[in-house]
Amino acid sequence: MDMLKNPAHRAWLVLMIATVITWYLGEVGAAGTTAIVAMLLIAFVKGRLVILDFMELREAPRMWRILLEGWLILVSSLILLAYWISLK
Amino acid sequence: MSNTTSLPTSEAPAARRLPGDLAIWVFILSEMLVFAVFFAAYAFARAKNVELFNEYQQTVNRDLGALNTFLLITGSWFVVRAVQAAHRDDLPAVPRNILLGFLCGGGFVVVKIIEYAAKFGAGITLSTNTFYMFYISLTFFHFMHVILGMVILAVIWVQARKGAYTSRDAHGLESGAAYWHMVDLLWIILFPLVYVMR
Amino acid sequence: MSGAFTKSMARNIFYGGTVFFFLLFLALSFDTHSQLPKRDMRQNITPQVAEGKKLWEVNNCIGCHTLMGEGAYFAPELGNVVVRYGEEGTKAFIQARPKEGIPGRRSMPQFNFTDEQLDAIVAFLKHVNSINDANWPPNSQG
Amino acid sequence: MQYKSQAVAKPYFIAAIGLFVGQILFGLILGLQYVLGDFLFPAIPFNVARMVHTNLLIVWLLFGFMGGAYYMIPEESETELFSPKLALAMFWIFLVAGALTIVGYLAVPYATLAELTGNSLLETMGREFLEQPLPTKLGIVVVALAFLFNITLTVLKGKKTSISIVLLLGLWGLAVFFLFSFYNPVNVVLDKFFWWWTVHLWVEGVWELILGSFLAFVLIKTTGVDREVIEKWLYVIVTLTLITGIIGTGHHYFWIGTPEYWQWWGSIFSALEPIPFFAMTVFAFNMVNRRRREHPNKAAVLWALGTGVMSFLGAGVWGFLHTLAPVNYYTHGTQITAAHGHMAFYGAYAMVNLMMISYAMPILRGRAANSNKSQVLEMWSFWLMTVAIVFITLFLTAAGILQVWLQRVSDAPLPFMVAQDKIALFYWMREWAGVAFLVGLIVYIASFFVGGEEKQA
Repeated sequence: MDMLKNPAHRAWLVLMIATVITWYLGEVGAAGTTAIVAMLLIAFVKGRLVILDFMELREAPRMWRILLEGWLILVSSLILLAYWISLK
Repeated sequence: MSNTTSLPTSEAPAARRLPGDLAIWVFILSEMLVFAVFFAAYAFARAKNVELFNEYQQTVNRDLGALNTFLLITGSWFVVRAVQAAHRDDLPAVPRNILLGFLCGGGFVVVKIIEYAAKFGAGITLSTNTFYMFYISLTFFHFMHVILGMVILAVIWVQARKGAYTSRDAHGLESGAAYWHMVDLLWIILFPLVYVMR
Repeated sequence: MSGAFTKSMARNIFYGGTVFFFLLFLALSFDTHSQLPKRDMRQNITPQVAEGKKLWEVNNCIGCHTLMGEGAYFAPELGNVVVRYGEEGTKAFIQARPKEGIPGRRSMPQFNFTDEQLDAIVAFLKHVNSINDANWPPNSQG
Repeated sequence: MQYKSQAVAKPYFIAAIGLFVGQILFGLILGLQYVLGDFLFPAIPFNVARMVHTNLLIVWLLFGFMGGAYYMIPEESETELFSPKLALAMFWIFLVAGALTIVGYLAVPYATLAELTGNSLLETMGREFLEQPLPTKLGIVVVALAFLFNITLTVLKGKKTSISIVLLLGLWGLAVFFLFSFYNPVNVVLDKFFWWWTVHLWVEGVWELILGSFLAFVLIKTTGVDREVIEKWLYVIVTLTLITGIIGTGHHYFWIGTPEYWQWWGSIFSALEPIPFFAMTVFAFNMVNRRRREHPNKAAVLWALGTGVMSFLGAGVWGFLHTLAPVNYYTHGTQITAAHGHMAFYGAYAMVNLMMISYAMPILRGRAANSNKSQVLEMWSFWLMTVAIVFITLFLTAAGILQVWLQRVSDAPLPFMVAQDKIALFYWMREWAGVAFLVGLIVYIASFFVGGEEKQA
């Protein structure tokens, strides 16, 4: 698999698989804490791949990597917090 | 905004390089900030109306949402390939991949219009209820970003056909690509949030 | 070109971003217009209400009062005055303003309205009160 | 002065300051009427005094913008003004029309004025800030078009810099959005909806382009920092302004009969409106810190920094305080709004005009900068006025919080006037702060008449 040496191609494959998983979780009607955490985790990993391999920030000045990944962490935590409140 | 501190031109060492123009990154960050607030607003509004959100979330078309995720990710991937092609001076591959990315965007738009046609046809508007208010606001706001991204792709496609992007200078291409990836990144959060998570 | 910040890029973003957000604003405004008939009670705008609005304007009521919270903040909110005072009470209040004001107090001018004019003003205020404004103000005091 | 025609700016600046004085005097009358209700009643009722106060504000700011543009554009375009005669003619027309309007407000009852000026032909009067009689509104359009014609042709025949393009966009936007003041439907919701297209899209939209370009111009001149750098920043700031400010209009659409989604759209976008103001503050300080020369006009630099900070506080922070819909539900139309309005207008638009005047006036009078003595006095006036406005804002905020509490939040809401009586102390303190502001303004004017060693042009 020569193609997979290219991080972008690898990222694409992982992103597609991850999307299928999220979609499948929706299909089987997964709900509640575990499902929410799983889906957020998947979204987080996907977002990180886009930032690092598509936007090519892996090798960018550290500040920019931190800003973008920080955004991802911020958004995921806010969503997690809101869903956690809703579960109580 | 800490990004403003590095303005203007600061020469980073060659090893650590920000692709594209600093201005586009400032813009990307401010757009992402708007979306972050929007996402949080959705999540907290949902926390106050869990049942309503859970009920109406079932009525949105998850399959089309997933299909659109595929399209955006693949579109992003083509644009990455265009950038990589420019970096190794494979000039014919640059516009070809941009065009493929653009077509993925076009596919997204078509799918979205089908989705909207069903919803608007059923008489759903921004004022139907809080869930639909967010569903339409968020997806439409994002939809307009897809269109803007496609306009940008069209511009860099025209440039790329003239051979404007090479390993020496792929600046404009990288800037456009970064914006297009942002559109993808936002949808990656939006899709599970609005279509699936409950 | 690392970390570059070109003016032409900044300019393009300015134009693009402005057009983009203005279009979005137009789209939202368009939707608002299609929703307004359900909220603004336009079917009840009679010539009398229109006359009342005109009187409201040419006497510069907004220069002291607020209407649905907009205006000056010197005198009470009038969007819900018919709830607070009733129609007759509102008319009586306007009629009873002393010409020279009330010593030491904030004073409303005596406008010498005719009975028809008072009816029109109250019809206008009643109409404003009937508009669906998301339950504002929080209570009858405005 | 590099170009002869820049001299037309001078009468504009003088008129602006004169009208500013009038605005403040009427502000003091209003403040007194808040506590001594029958002060000057029935000669000048509150609504008349307020109309004069706000209209003078708008008109003096417009005079300042026009003067600033006439000063700046020849220098930016590196060419003489297209027609200095037209500029001077428009000055007198605008001044006379403005003065007549104010006399009209004060001399006859408003309803009579409406009748005399043909309001029944096209009913546009009696809406907040747009109280001008029809002939005045038409006059404003004529003056604005002649002004734009003059400025645009100057830019077209000369060099087109980013600063002048942003300024032109701002000025054209100002004219275009003023046209909504002629649209006054009988449906009060629609009336209010489009009223904001003038009012909001002016102050939180196109006026900020004017502000940004003035600031950029003065910073280039006083700091010597590369034009390229400053113009890039200008684009970033005005972009941020418009992407937050345009949809930020939604924060006025919460409670006027418009659909409820505006509560979300308006809250989200206007919550981000402080960002461009913050960027502007950072910008101003950054450029001054990186200055390549010591400009003799220290006062102008102080105004430039001041407008950054004060517009961030007034428009940004004080705006944010009550922009979120759940908060605004209680604060809408109270003294909180008044507090925000005072600091935002002073911080953004009064100060940027004073900055331009401070920079340009000495040059128009044939010197690079005023004497040290004069500048010290001007800086005193800066601090007096700025500190006074801070206190006005704080007192009004305190009054507003109490008002909201007594009249809106408490279990037994008090009637409006009862609540007003209970917060009278803060209105008294506001009035004293207003007096301090007037003192600052007098010192400011005095600084023009102080001689001393002048720096050569």
